[in-house]
Amino acid sequence: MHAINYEAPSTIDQAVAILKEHGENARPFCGGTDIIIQLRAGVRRTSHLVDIKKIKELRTLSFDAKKGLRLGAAVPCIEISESDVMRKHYPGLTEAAHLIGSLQIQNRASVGGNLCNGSPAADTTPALIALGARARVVGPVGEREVPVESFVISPGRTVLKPGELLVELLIPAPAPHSSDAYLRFIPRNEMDIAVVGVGASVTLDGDKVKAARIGLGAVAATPLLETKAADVLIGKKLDDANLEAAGRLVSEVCRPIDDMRGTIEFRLHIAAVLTRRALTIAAERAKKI
Amino acid sequence: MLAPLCFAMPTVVIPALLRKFTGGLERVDVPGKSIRELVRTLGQRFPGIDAQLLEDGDIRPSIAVSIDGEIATGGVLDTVDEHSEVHFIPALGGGVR
Amino acid sequence: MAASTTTGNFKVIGTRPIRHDGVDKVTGRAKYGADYTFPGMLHGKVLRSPHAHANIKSINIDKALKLPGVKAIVTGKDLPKAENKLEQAGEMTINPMYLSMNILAHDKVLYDGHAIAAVAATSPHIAEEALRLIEVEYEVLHPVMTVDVATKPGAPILLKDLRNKEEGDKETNVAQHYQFKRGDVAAGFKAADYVIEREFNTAMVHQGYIEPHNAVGIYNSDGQATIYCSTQGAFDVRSLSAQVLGMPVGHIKVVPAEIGGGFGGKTTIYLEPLSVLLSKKTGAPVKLVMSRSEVLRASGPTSGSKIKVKMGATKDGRLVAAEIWMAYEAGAFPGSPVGAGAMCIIAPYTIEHFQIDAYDVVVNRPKTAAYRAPGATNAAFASETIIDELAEKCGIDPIDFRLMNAVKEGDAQVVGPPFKRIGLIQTLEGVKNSPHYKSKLTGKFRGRGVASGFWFNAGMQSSATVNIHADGTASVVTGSPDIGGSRASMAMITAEVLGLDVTDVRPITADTDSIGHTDVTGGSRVTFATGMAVYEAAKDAERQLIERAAKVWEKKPDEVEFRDGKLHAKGNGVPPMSIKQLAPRFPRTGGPITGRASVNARGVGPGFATTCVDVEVDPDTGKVQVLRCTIAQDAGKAIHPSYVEGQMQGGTAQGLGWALNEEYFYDDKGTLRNSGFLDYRMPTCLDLPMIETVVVEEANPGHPLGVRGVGEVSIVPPPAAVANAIFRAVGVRMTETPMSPPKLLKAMLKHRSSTQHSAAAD
Amino acid sequence: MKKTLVEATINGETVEFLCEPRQSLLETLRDVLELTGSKEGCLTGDCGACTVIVDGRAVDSCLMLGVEAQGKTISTVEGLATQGVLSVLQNKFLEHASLQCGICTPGFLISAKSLLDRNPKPTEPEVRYALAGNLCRCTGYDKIVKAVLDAAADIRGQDKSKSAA
Repeated sequence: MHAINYEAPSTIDQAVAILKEHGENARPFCGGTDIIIQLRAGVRRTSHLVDIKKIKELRTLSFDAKKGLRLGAAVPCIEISESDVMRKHYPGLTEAAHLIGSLQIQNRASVGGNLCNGSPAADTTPALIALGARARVVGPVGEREVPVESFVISPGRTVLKPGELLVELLIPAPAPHSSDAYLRFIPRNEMDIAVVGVGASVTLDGDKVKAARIGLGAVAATPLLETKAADVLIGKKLDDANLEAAGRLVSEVCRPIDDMRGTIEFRLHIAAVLTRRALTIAAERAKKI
Repeated sequence: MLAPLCFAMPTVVIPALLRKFTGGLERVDVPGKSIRELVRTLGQRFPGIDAQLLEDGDIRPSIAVSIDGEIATGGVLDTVDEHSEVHFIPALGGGVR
Repeated sequence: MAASTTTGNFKVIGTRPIRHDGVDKVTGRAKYGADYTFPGMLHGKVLRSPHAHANIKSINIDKALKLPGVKAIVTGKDLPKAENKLEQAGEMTINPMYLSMNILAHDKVLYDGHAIAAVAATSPHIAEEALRLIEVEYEVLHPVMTVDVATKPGAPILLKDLRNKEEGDKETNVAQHYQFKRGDVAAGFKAADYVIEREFNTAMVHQGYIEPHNAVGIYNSDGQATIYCSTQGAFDVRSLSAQVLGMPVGHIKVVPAEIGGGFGGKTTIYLEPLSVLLSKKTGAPVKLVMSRSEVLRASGPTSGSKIKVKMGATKDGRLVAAEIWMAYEAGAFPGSPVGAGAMCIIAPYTIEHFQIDAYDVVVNRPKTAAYRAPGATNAAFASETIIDELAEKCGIDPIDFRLMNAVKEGDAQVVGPPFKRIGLIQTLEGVKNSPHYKSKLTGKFRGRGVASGFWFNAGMQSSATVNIHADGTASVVTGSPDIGGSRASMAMITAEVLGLDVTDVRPITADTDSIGHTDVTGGSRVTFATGMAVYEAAKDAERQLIERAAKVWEKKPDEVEFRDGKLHAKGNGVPPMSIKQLAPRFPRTGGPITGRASVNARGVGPGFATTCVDVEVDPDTGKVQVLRCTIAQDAGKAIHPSYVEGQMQGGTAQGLGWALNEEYFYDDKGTLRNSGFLDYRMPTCLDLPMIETVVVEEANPGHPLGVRGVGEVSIVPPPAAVANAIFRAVGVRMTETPMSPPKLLKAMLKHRSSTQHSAAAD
Repeated sequence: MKKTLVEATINGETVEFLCEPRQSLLETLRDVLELTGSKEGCLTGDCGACTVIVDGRAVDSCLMLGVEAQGKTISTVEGLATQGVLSVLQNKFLEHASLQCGICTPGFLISAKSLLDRNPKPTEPEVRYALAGNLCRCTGYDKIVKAVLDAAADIRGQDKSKSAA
């Protein structure tokens, strides 16, 4: 690996200052489970790593029944899957965090890092999109909020400008009779990158869909928010016919590639299958709330 | 048990791809007390076949010799008796390095 | 559960003692190759080709040499000229020129990852940065990735001097043709009621050992070199490195470190000569360790293959004819295991009429190395699927069908000679009578499949010495690196012969100067051949003990016998003497006792295995889950049953990975796209069930203890067993490995639409 | 390259060491502190051979920087035995012949310890999930899973007898 510098500031302002000073040559550093690999492989040549794990605000996970969830960008995935609050209110996002890599990885990797890495196949991003999460970003010229579905602009690249730092993810409180689910397809039962990932949140009105959001991973250059299928479901029951239709609409918006993880044909098929399954699970959960 | 009255000789089984030298013959009885003698006599009867089996005066590294169902280890030095059955087969292992 | 025909009542053999190297390996003390460090040691890294096929026009190392910390750089020009001919080197035959070209490319790169230059620097990071500064100019050529492309008329030629006997002096990518023939194939098929013909394709796969290749080379000014490395064969590393470096064999000492898996992949050399070359240039010890990506791109995976099988059987389930064409990817240089594959593909069955044609084809992929029963798994995937289909046509249980055609003692092998005592039938019955096969498999999209496999096993050369210490304990020294618990077996054999407690025997793996020549740990040969040498060495020690006791008792040796670990004087009432009692008297009776033996082992006993697999298929995604798995294998005699089971389970796991998800995935430029454990998908703990074992013990008459060797054949049946299970689960015959979700889903959708059409047609 | 002074507690001992920021914790343990029990299998967090416990959590030491160890408490395979007495897990791995080549063993022992520290009564699926980040190519996992389940039972037994006493 080329020579690097490492700093571990304890406040957001310090972090932003360092990031600003080194611009394109600096990157925030959290779990390191992606960036260390990228630096070794030479696909990133970052010279300054800014460890954000010592910044309190970035390590806090807090839930409020009205305001919803504030998820610090540096909270490791393991703290999410071990949190009763998360399991109760955001089971889909919790599943996604629990699916990332091995326990060794989950003990280091964060949802924020997963998003900032900008991979189209990130497991937690479709789950965040389904929940309507927003990213709170602080930079040299103040702060802004970005909807998660527009955070990644191309593989490995995000809306973050030099000097900007993802501080936390803001997720609305779940509406009554609503819940979420995340499913990914991998060839093995662990340790793989999603071939396709589908996050779904469903709000029910009796046995009919009141609202739905679908987030898609690994089916395009960036994670996607799918709206067509979600819209046609509104006011309908989640019976086989409607699920079939939703699945078809989802595979229409997918623009996947052929690679060592799956063919275009396969990904389109799986996207529809996982959409049906994720919607069904989310609805089942919503009924119980 | 009485020895057979007929004069017995070792039998050499010819590998498929070398049968072009023996006019298609698969089994050939050849006199000889060692692999060296058998190959020499084979070469006299079927010119060219000995060159396929030998390199620098010994059995080619890519060929193994089976005597009575046992992979032999002595190359041309291994001895046979008049009832022996000898096979020339590809030497084993993961392949060539 | 075990079925045994091995006679002799053993005290130690067949028990399950703690392995002697166990504590070192659970405390982190065991020293593997990468764990060695020496004062002033430098670190090496290798520059590798980004192209699958290209001429090297120029290499400029000036910038790299200027980087502070860089001490030396070597390229192909630093290697002595090597001869283009076949030579014997331990287990395998080698071509010195091709071996040299694979260590460092000469004027051409032949695969993605082909070594071009090696750097030695004061830290691995500096060496790595230096690689980025080496400038190589390429003339990129068209990559030849498959046997189909390689054998097309006018295909690009990889090796300009490669010729084969049949094509005369014509440039070719076909290195070798093997043929095996018996009876009259046409007549055979006439007698058949059912004939099945299919084409199979298997992907190139890697052994997947967790420890990357490593080597520390120390070259002394007196011309003597020492290499510390993790290898399956220290003596082969020595002879091959001497070959490549143009050094006398006697000037190289190889010290085998603990080895983190090999499965055949560590029977050749990659980094070893580079470490010596760089040490010679710098005067310092140099350590090289491959990255995982380098291991996958540039070590020795096993061949992908294309196999066409046509087989015929009579209504009553008798196999009568087989016609087989097979071509294996050798990689960049000749030497795929296609010959072995051809000799294995129908080995378990008596078939009156057959013809097998097998071709060794060079392609722009890494040169293949041995992998557990090399060539046999590809072959069995094809033949055992066809066998299953014929059994189904005949309406006969797949195990009964195999039993009806199974080879037994006296039946001719594919290559001609008759089998001696073998245990195929016992493995088939072992599975048939297992709780697994007797259980009923219920549930949708679930199926059960079986398959059998054959492997020759190997003999070759081994040496051993047994030293009796002053306190009557012993050490047993061999040249076989311990890759899976063999030290324990060597100690157990010694303890059995000398009537010692197994904890009183210390097993040692020695370096190339400290023990006689010993061929690789491979070919399932260590417990068989090195075990034979250990047995003989212990017997030699026993003879000496008898002589010494005779001296002490002032008797003739034939008046003394050795029984139950004690020396007994025949006749009169002299109380027996234990080795412990005799040992202190060694000095006055002639000095220390060392038993010695070296063998070029004959009497190899072939191995058979039969595997049964239950799977469940996800009908919407094509994902296969293995629910249950049982393997029955003939060990001859299980010296340490736990490690025999371990070999059976490990080979089965590798076979299941091969079946389901493992594959080399190259893009159209010939670049390997999955050169890491993330996308080269080996089974994890969550992907496998417990693997039930049936250890068959059909004694090998060619071994004093009945041993056959158990290292390899377990990998052979699983891919076919999985394919047969998938057929029973969802009705499709898979003819391609890996049977990964995209491939299986595609096959299932095709099958559904066709069955719907035919339904509509009715 | 300038080095950083790091202070950490490793296997119960407070240690100070110098390392470059680009050196991983694995590299630091092996090359700087000569604790070579943790193994390198992939450097991408896919094989788990380098697993160590940092502040109570199992992590791949190849994906953590040495400088991050500042102020942390770390246990490696070298710290499993106490005063030369093997831990229950180590003994069970030997009894069940859970290792063949042994290169993955340190990582498996650490992952298994980290599981049993949290969950003394794991089911087979729980054990398999906890070990899914560790690759073994020799054993097919069968004997490893059995050893961990057996060790858990043993440890529970010991604790009972303790509490009984």
